[in-house]
Parts: sequence; structure tokens; C-alpha cells
Amino acid sequence: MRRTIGAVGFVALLSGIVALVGLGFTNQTYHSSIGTLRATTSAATTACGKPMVAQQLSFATYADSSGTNSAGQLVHPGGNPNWPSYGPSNIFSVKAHACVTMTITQFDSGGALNNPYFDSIQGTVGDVATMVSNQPSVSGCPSGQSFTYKGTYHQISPCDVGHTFTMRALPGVDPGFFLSVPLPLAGNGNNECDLDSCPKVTVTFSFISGPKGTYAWNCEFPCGLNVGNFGAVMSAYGYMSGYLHVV
Amino acid sequence: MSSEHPDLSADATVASPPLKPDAKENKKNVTVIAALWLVLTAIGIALSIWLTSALLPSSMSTEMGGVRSTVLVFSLAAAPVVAFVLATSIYSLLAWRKAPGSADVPPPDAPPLRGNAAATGIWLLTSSVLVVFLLVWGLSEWSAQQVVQPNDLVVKVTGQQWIWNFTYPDAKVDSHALVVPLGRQVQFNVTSLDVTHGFWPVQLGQQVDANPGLVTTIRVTPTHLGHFVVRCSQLCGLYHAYMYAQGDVVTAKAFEQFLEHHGASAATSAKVALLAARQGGQ
Amino acid sequence: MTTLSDKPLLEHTVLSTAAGRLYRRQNVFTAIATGVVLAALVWWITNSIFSGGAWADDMTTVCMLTAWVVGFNLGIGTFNAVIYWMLGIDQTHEDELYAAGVGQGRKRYLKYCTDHKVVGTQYLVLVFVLFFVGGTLAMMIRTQLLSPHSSFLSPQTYNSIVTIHGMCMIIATIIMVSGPFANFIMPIMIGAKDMAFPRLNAMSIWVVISAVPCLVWTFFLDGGVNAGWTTYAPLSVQDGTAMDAFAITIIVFVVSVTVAGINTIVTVATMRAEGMTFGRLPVFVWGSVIGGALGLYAMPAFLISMCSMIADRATGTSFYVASGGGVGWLWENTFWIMGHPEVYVILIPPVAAMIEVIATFARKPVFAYKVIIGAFAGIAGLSIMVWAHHMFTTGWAPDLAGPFMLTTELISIPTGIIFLCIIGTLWRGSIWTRLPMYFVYLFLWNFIIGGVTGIYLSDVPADNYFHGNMFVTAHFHYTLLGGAMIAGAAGLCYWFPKVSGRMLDERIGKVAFWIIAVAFQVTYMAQFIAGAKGMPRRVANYDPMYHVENFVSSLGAYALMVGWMVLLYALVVSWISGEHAPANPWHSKTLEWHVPTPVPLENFLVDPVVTGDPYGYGEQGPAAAHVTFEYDGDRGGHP
Amino acid sequence: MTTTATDVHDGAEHHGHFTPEQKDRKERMAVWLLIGGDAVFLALELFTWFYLRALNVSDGWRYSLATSSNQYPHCPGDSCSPINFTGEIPKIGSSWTLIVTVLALAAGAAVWWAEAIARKRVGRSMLVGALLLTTVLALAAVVAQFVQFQHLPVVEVINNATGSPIKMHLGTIMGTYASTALFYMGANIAHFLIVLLVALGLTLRASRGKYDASFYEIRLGRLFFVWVGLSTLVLSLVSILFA
Repeated sequence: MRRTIGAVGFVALLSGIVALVGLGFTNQTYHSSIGTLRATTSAATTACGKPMVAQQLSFATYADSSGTNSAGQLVHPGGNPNWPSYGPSNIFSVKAHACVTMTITQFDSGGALNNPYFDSIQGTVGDVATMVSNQPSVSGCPSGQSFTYKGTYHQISPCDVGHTFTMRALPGVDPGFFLSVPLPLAGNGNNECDLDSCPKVTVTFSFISGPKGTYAWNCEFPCGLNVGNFGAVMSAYGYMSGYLHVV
Repeated sequence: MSSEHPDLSADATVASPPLKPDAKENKKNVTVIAALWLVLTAIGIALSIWLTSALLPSSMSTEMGGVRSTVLVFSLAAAPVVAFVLATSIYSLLAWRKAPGSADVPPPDAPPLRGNAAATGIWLLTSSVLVVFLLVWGLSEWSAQQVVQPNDLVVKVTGQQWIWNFTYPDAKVDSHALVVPLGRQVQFNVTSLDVTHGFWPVQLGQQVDANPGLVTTIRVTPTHLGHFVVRCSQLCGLYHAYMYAQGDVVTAKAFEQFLEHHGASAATSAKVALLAARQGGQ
Repeated sequence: MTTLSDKPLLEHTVLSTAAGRLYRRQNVFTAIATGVVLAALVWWITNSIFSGGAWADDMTTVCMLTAWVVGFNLGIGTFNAVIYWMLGIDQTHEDELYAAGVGQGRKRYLKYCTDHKVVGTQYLVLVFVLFFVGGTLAMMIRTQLLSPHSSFLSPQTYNSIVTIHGMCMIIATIIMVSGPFANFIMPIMIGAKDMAFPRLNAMSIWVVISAVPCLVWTFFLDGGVNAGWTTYAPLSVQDGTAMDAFAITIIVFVVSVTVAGINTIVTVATMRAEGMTFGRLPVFVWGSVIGGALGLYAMPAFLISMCSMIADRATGTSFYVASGGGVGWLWENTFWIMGHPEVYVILIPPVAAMIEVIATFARKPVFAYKVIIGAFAGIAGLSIMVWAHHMFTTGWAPDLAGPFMLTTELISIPTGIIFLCIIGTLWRGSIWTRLPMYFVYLFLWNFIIGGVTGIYLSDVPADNYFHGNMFVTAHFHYTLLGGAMIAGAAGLCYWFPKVSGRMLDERIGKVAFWIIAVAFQVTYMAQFIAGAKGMPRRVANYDPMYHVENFVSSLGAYALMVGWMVLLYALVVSWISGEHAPANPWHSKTLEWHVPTPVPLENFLVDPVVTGDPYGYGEQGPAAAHVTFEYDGDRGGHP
Repeated sequence: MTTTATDVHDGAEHHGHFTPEQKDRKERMAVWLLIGGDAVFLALELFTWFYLRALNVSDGWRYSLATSSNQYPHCPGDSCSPINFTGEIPKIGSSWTLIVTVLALAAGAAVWWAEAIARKRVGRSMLVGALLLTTVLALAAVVAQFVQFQHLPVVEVINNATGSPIKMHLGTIMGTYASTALFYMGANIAHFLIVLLVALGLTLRASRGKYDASFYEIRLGRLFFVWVGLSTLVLSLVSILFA
């Protein structure tokens, strides 16, 4: 009897240790400082071709993830001054089967994609997006030629890319779903400037959200280190990667 | 603490076992084990047939058909072996378990049996025959898969962190979904832009790694229309779990439509050329 | 018979205060302190040298962790003897006795101690610590996989947990029998007073202990190693500095295994008692030697792959980076040239230990002794020629598929022989179902399943489906956890009375056994099913079509962990307050049962003379007794 | 003969105390096993060399840097390409390789000589001299290898953007030939350092008269040093003949 109680106590003690370790690891899992960024709803729209619930979501890409954005929010809680990131959150939430309009403000500079496949827009309404910049143009590629910001676009040169917003569903959720939008570079050089007065380009596009479930997005522009420039920030969860919850 | 060595002579003399096993007893053992073995083998065969058809995905290509038949045949070949080991070990527990003299005294020693050349020989022979069978089966299946059909379709598969894309060089089309025509052999030329990925069109029953700087090749011949999934089977970093693509086996006519729909626009063909140059130059 | 009670025991020798020299001041705490100080110093220096360079972080991490390992071992006393030797100062007999733990009581377990029984016990504790760490990480994995789209862990954390779970378990299983039992039991089995190189023996344990913090520390560096325990390049070249810590861990571990392997082989070759011919060696001794030799072959491959990995990361070479001409296939080749023999480094010693258990509890001689030794040797020999079956689907050299299929399938012949020998030994035995025997039967069940599922993977056409999928995960857990670890548990329960001096509480032990036996099947059968249905392995999220299998598997895994915890409880509580064990509770014939319990320093009060092999159950005559004790003064015994 | 365990205790071998014959037997076996493991390491070094050379991924064995500016064909100019230099990876200068090899073999020969001196009991000072020579040769081998290690990785290339020659350190972009050669040198240095430490210990111990009675440690040293010399020779031949 004494040994039975002892055994139960012993197992409980060790399980407690295991649970504590689990708690530690969940905490290590990156949590955005503002939590999930929820889309705002506006009146039904026909932007997606037919009358639908309209949702808006705005966020930005920053060259320096250690600072705060113009709304005073921390760009990234685990911020690293040398790493770019999406902010102020990397986890988004939108309604199912809605017309979602995303506005991404791009502050970062850019370069060439590993795979030119990602230079064109796929999965948005009309496979296009709109760009607006406070700069008329930046020097782009081939070198010497300039990249001019012009309204609606389907494709940009594969070496004028700042980041991409590339999204697909988690396995088993919405198999056909695929969305990829290249965001053009906002300026040349290593841009550490995140304010509205800095060089920036604002990209707007709409897509129809799929059924309920979780979707994973990441950036396909190689902005990290090491092999394929996909080490460091690209492989660290929460900077150039995140989720979209469709509820 | 006792510094005495335990007395050994006691152990050697206490037990005066029957030195020769009883022949009649042996016959009974063999009979029961054989019966048990037959029963278990039958169960094993039934399980093999049922599990193979219930668990493995239905065959969408000749290669997946090969996987299914290989698994079934190997299971059938293994069933008697497993049944034999289980039959003897279960029987040993049922029939030969001896109550100890007291709590801490072992049962009396059993008749010694230091080996049996015939048993060892038969065992070796049987396992060798099985191994040869496995090898011959495997090699014939494998060599059948190496045959290149004329007029095969070439699809270039590019893996990168964490997305697949597929290029149809002849039609200058690239896509994030894999579409292949029914009944025509498809050759996948697989490569990677960064780290090693595993190109695994699950229901087509073949896979090969995508290695940066190298092109690896597999061939499949789709035999059934339908949907399949392309997975990454090699851990490739952060989003390995999400590195998958959709695939479809479609009729030859639908396949032509697919190529036309994606259209050989100037931009797409330029991209295909760039990608080819990028991979060749790396 | 002459009584020996007037013989003074070696451990009661009173040493002068000068004995042991530096060893007197060293223990695990000075080791940690020295390691930390040296690491901090080297970090500071390298940081200022390499600061700003392209590979500064990697270089700094490598140098700092090397300094930690060197410092730790300086502090514990690993290098004392080397330095004394270089200076021409020989150890006195008193120094040697001090280093063997004389006069230090239980503190010797926290010190560099050359007594093989202390080293064995240290290994045992280390193995349990590693199993607990690895098991805890397994619980994290299974919790994440409870539901298809769980976000309990981020994908990055999940990948790093998968990696360290794997490597932790690999290290633990490599040393789980060859550490505790090949050190504690094996020398006594052959009638030796210690290992051939007691100092190297102590080194092998403290070196691997110093590596463990590096492995755990990877979690705190750059978010961990995300490449899996196989750390396939170039993904591992892409990883952060955690990968450097991982590589250092392996390099240090390689040193430990190499040293331990050499020690084991030389001990058996040169330290056997009179009459202990090779034909009379217990099977476990053969298993230890073959395992050690295979380790000696495998570890250099681990060393070269990890060294070139560090070179790529910290100096910018291009062994594995395609843009510089490197290729991941090189990594895969050298890794599996290590990796497949290593599987048998893990498997052979526990299985050999289990053969001892079977002979004792079936009260019969081992069936076909020479054949089983040959089978072990055959497995070892073939295992160095099968590595590419891990690479069937890499696209590497498709023409070699046939030869590697042949060697892989050939290895099932010697493995089958082991089954034959086990069945032959059980045949018409007097089966005594004590706890160790329970594990033997569980091994038979698990290993036959692990073996049969292996043949699908050995065959290229079927492997094209199963590679990289949960089926593989379930298969190698059936062979390594269900096979090797369960066989190791049989050995542990068998030798527990000799190691601890107490009898194991078999009532609790049997409860643990049944939980483990059932939970294990639930856990991994479910994974077989998920794999057969096409679920890839090492994924943080999966298609809901595999939900049921994973949910069941996770519940099974929790129960399995509880089972091991209960077994651990049985061990701990028996060690503390179990009833005192007699010298030979199982009435076994091997030599370790013929020395007193607890085993005195240098094991034998008088030299044993071996008269036959240790399996003469049911036989008569002096050969069946295995050993007599020689009291002849000429041999250094005591009149 | 000095005090040994035999006098202190009762004649049986105790912790670390064996007769020189027993020690010789045990340690010789251990050294042979160590050499066996090292031979596997050597074989894998050769495997690495020939494998990378035969595969020659992306023409990366000893490529000419000019071709690699095509790495990013969609980025003309230097807009995104990290490589825009003309030059070729040089072969290893065989003179340094020969010097290192000769030094390593000479260390083996010197300890061989020392063993002969000890066997013929010529005298302690002579023995110390021979061992000192071994030590110096080992040290020289370490230094020579280190110098080569330092020299090789610098390669002169032309920067296409400016047209001026610059010196670059060999790095990831420099191909597998340079990588493997550097690895060989690193492995050599590690081996020579072990030889150096052992030779130093043998010298010190000889000077303290430890080998006046029994000198099996020198024989063991000979075994290992000769192995190191031979493996260095193999690596050197490979790196010169199969560049």
C-alpha cells in the first residue's frame, strides 16, 4: 500500500516536471505582442465580383524588427535589429467566405528571388494588386534601369522584389487554396527606416477567403542568411512566417 | 558484508536433472506447436490481405500497384515466420513454465540442449530461400520500373523552402499544382533551389529527393483518374509540414486544355527559361 | 575451505593524506566551475578576435563549447594522469587507490573514479537522465500531434524538439548497456579486477557527461537545431549556432565511444581469468566486444561528418553547399556509414545481455553458442555494407539499389539466427518467470514485428512509398525501443541485485511491465497505420485524415511514459529500501554472481579459475560448475 | 627497480599497476585499435576527396570564378550576384605539401632511431637526443602545415566591376577542392599535435630515466608516429596527383 502511494506520487512528480517543461516550450513558441490581428468588417462589397461580406486587414513589413511602428506598437516582441519582419502581428484572423482586402505597407529594400516563379500574383481577385508609393521610382534591375511604381500590377521583375506574401492552407483544410503576392522593393540600400515619411510602397489586394481553418503564410523572398539565404530570419518562426485563421 | 565466496559446489550437485529429454514428450510438443503455428499463420495471412487493402491508398499508377503487391507478397511470406516465433514462445510459456521450488529458488535445471545441427541448418536454409525470394521479387519490380516508354512527358519539379512548383518545359508552362495525363509515362526531373527536399507524389507510389545543384529522376505511369497529394518527405526546415502540393491525373484531352489554359505567354516562357538557366548554372 | 574473513579488503586501506594528489581536490563541482570559467574566457577572446567576421558566431560557439568540455575535464581530473605522465611523474599505488575511490564513500560517485563499478553506476544514472530528457521531449511531440492543427508548439520549436529527442535517445541507447553493464558486469564476468584502462574508463563517462549540457543548450541557441537528428546537410548548414553546439556534442561523444570501445576490446583480450578461453566467454562478453568494435568502425564516420559540418559553418568551406560544388549526398553517405552500424552498436549488447537472462531463467545452456556468436559477428560485418538503404530514394546511384537491397536483406539471416537461438534455449526449458523473463517475451513480440516491417523498407519498390513516412518511425521504434531498450530492461532487472545490492520490487516492476507492454503496442501500431495511409514523418501539423491514429498514438505514448516512470520508481525505491540481495539470487553460473554483493574493490578476493563455459545447467562435473576459486599462493591468492 | 605495486601489495595487478610486459601488450593492442579507427577516418577523407571530385556539382571542384557570375542569370551586372570576379582556384603548391610530408615521415624515422638506441642501450643522453629530435620534427611539421594552411586560402582575382586585382580568402564560393584540401591540412595538424605531445612526453620521461629499464612506450610511439607519417604521405599524394 505504501509503495502504491509512493508509485503514484512518484509518477505524479515526474509528470509534473514533464508538464513544466511543456509549459516552458509553449512559452518559447513565439507570441505576437498584440495577439491575433483581426480583420475589420465593413459594408458588403462587390470588390470580389459579387456582393459579399467585406473585411479589411492592414499590416506592414519592416526592415528593422526591434522598433515600434507608427501606431506605437512593438513591431516584434523578440525583435532583432538586423532582421526584417511582418508586423505588428504575424497571426491574422478573417471570416470564412468573405472578400478580404489586405493592405501591406512595405518599408524594406529588396533584390532577387531564388525562384522567379514568385514574381507574379496568384490567387487574388483578378490575379492583380495595386501599389502606391511615396517615391516615384527606385533604381532597379537590370542595374541602371529604374523601377517605377505604377498602379495595378500582375507581375514585377524577379529582382525588384522586397518580400512576398505567400499563403496556402494547412494540410487537409482547403487544398486548392494558394495565394502569392510579390511586394516590390521600397528603396535601395539597407533600409532601417520604418516611419510614414520613409520610402514605402503600399500594396492592396483582395481575395476570397476559403472555408474555416488555419492557413500558413510565409515570405519567399530570400532575406535570411546561409544556404539559399533562407537561414536565420527566414527559418525563425514569427518574423517572415505566420498563420491566418479563417473563422 | 560477507567476504565469503558463495559456495558453488552446492549448485552443481543439488539438481540432478533428467539428462535426456523424453522423446514422447517431444513429439507432443511438436504437434501442439505445429497446430498453433498453422492457426497463427492463417490469421497472419488474413491480416496481411485485409490490412494491405484497407490501409494503403488505392493504386493510381502502375508503380503504386507494385507497392501494393510487394507489401502483400512480403506480408504473406513473413506470416509463417512470425507465426512460428509466436507459436513457440507462447507454447513455451504455457507448457514449460515451472513453479520455482520456493520464492527464491529456481526450478530444477532443464535437460541441456546445446545445439541441433538439423534445426540450425533448416532455419538457415529457410531464411536464405526467403531472402533470395525477397531479392528476386524486389529486383524484378524495380527493373520493371526502370523501363522508359517512348513519348513520355517530362515535368520539371522544383522544390524550395517550402513550396513545390512544376514546369512543363515543352509547353512553357509553370504551375503550383501538378497535372499529369492518364496512361502516359511521366518523367519527373527533380531539383531543389536550397536544401534537400523529398518529392513524394503519395498515391503514385514513387519518391525521390530534390537535391540542390543536381537533377534526380523518377518515372510513373498513371493508371487511374483522380486526385493525389505531393508531399515533402525530407525534413526541410520551418514549414516542412506545409510543403505539399495538389495533383490530378486527368484525361489526355483535359491535360491539353490545362496547358492551353495556362497559356504560353511571353512572361511565362521567359520565366521558364530563367528558372532553367538558374538551375543549370548553380 | 579456507575462510577469507581475515583478509583485509582493499577499500579499507587507510591512505595517507598525500594520496591522490590533485584528485583530492577535484569533483564534479570543480569541474563545472573550471568549465564555465574557461568557456567564458574563450568566449571573450574569440568574440573579440572574430567579431564582425562572416562566421563569427559559429566560430565563437565552437571555441567556447570546446573550452567548456576541456575545462570540465581538466576540473574533474581526466587529464591529470596524462600531464603527470608527460612530466615523468608516476602514480604511486596510493594514488591509484585514491583514484579508485578508496576512503571516499559515496562521494566517489561525484568524482573521477577509476573503479569500473563506480563508472558503471555513473553510466546507469546518466542513461536514466538521458532517457528522461528524451522521453519528456517525446511527450512534447505527442502533445503537439494530439490534434491535426495544434499550435501547442511553433513549427520551429517542434523541429528542434524532434531533433534533440532523436539524438538524446540515440546517445542514451548507445550507452545504455555498453555503459553500465559492459563496465560493471563484463570485467567480473571474465574474471578481471578492473577494465584494462581504468583511467580511460573514467574518462569515457566524464567526457560524455560534459557533452550533455551542450546538447540541451541547443534549445537556447538560435531556436534550436531544426534539421532532425540526422541533421541532413545543407539544411543543417543553414541552421543557427545551435547546430555548432550539436556538432560539438557529437564530436565529444565520439571520443567517449571510441575510448570505451578500445577499452572493452583490450580488456577482453588481455584480462581474462585463467581458463577463460574464448570458447568459454559468456555471450554478453562477445556482445560487448562486437558492439565495441563496431562502434570503433562507425564513430570515425560520425567524426568526419561533424568536423566537415563545422568547417562549412565556421570557416566557410563548401562540402555541402551546392553553389560551391558541395553536395548533400556526401553528408548522407558518411552519416549512414556511421548510422547503420550504430544501430547494431545499440542492438547487439542488449540482445547479448538478454541471452544471459534466457539461459539463467530457462535453466538451460544457450542453444548453439558458437552459432549465435557467429550471428553477432555476421550482423556486425554486414551492417557496414548496408548504409545506402537509407538513401534508396535520394536519387544517389540508382544502380547500387540491387547490391544494397541484397546486403540489407542478407542481414535478416543472422538476425533470424538470434531468434532461433532464443527459441532453442527456451525449448523444453524450466521457464522461471521472474521479471527479467517478462521483458524477454516482450522483446520477442516487438522485435519480430520490427523485423518484418523492416523488409518492406529494405525493398526499393516498397521503400519508395514508405520512406520518410510514419511507418519508418514506427519501425525503428519497434526495433530500438521495443527491441533494444526492452532487452536492456531485461538485463537491468537481471543485474539489478548485483549492481545495487538490493532485490528489485517485482510487484511494482510487473505493473510497470504490463503498462509498458500494452502502451507500446498502442503507440506504435497507430503510427504504422498512419504511415501506411501516407502520413509523412517529422511534421508539426498533419492532415485531419490521420487524426484518429495520432490521437491514439499520443494517448499510448503518455501511458508508455507512465510505465517507464513506474519502472523507474521500482528501481529507485528498491535501491533505497529493497531487501538485501544474496550474492547469487538467480543461481546463475556466470562469474559476476560468484563475487560478494556489494562487489569489493578489484572484485575477486581470490583468483577464479574457469573450468567450463557458464551455461552448464543440467549438466554435471567440474566443467558444468564454470569456475573454481584458486587458493594457491603462487597466483597471488591468499593462503 | 623502483617500488611497484608488487612490493606494496600482494603481487596481483591493481589499479593501473601492471608489469611492463602486461602494459606493453595492452597498450600495443589499444594503439593498434586506435590506428584502425584512424584508418577508417583516413579512408573517409579519401572518399570525400574522390566523391566530390567525381561528382563535381555545379562544376564546383576547381572552377574558374569567371563562369560563376552566371549564377543569377536574371540579375545581370552585379545587382544581385555575389560573385563578379575573374580568377581561378590555384592548385596547392606541392613544395609545402612535400615539406610537411617529409617532416612527418622524418619524425617517424627519428623515433624509430630512438627505439633502436633504447634497444641497444646506447645511453640515456643519446636516447633523449633522438627523442628531442622527434619532438622538434613534429613541431616543425605542425608549423609547416600551419603555414601552408594560412597561405593556401588566399587567391588573387580580378574584380570585374573595377578591373583591379584583389586578394580574397577562400570561402564557400571557392569550391570543394579547396575545402577538402583545407580539411586534409586541418586533420594533419590535429595528428601532428598528438605526435608532438607524445614525443614531448617521451623526451621528458627519457630524461628522467624512465626508459632505462623498459622502453615499450617508445615502441608504441614508433607505431603511432609511423602511421601518422604514412597517412600524411597518402593524403599528400592524393592532393598532388588528383587535384
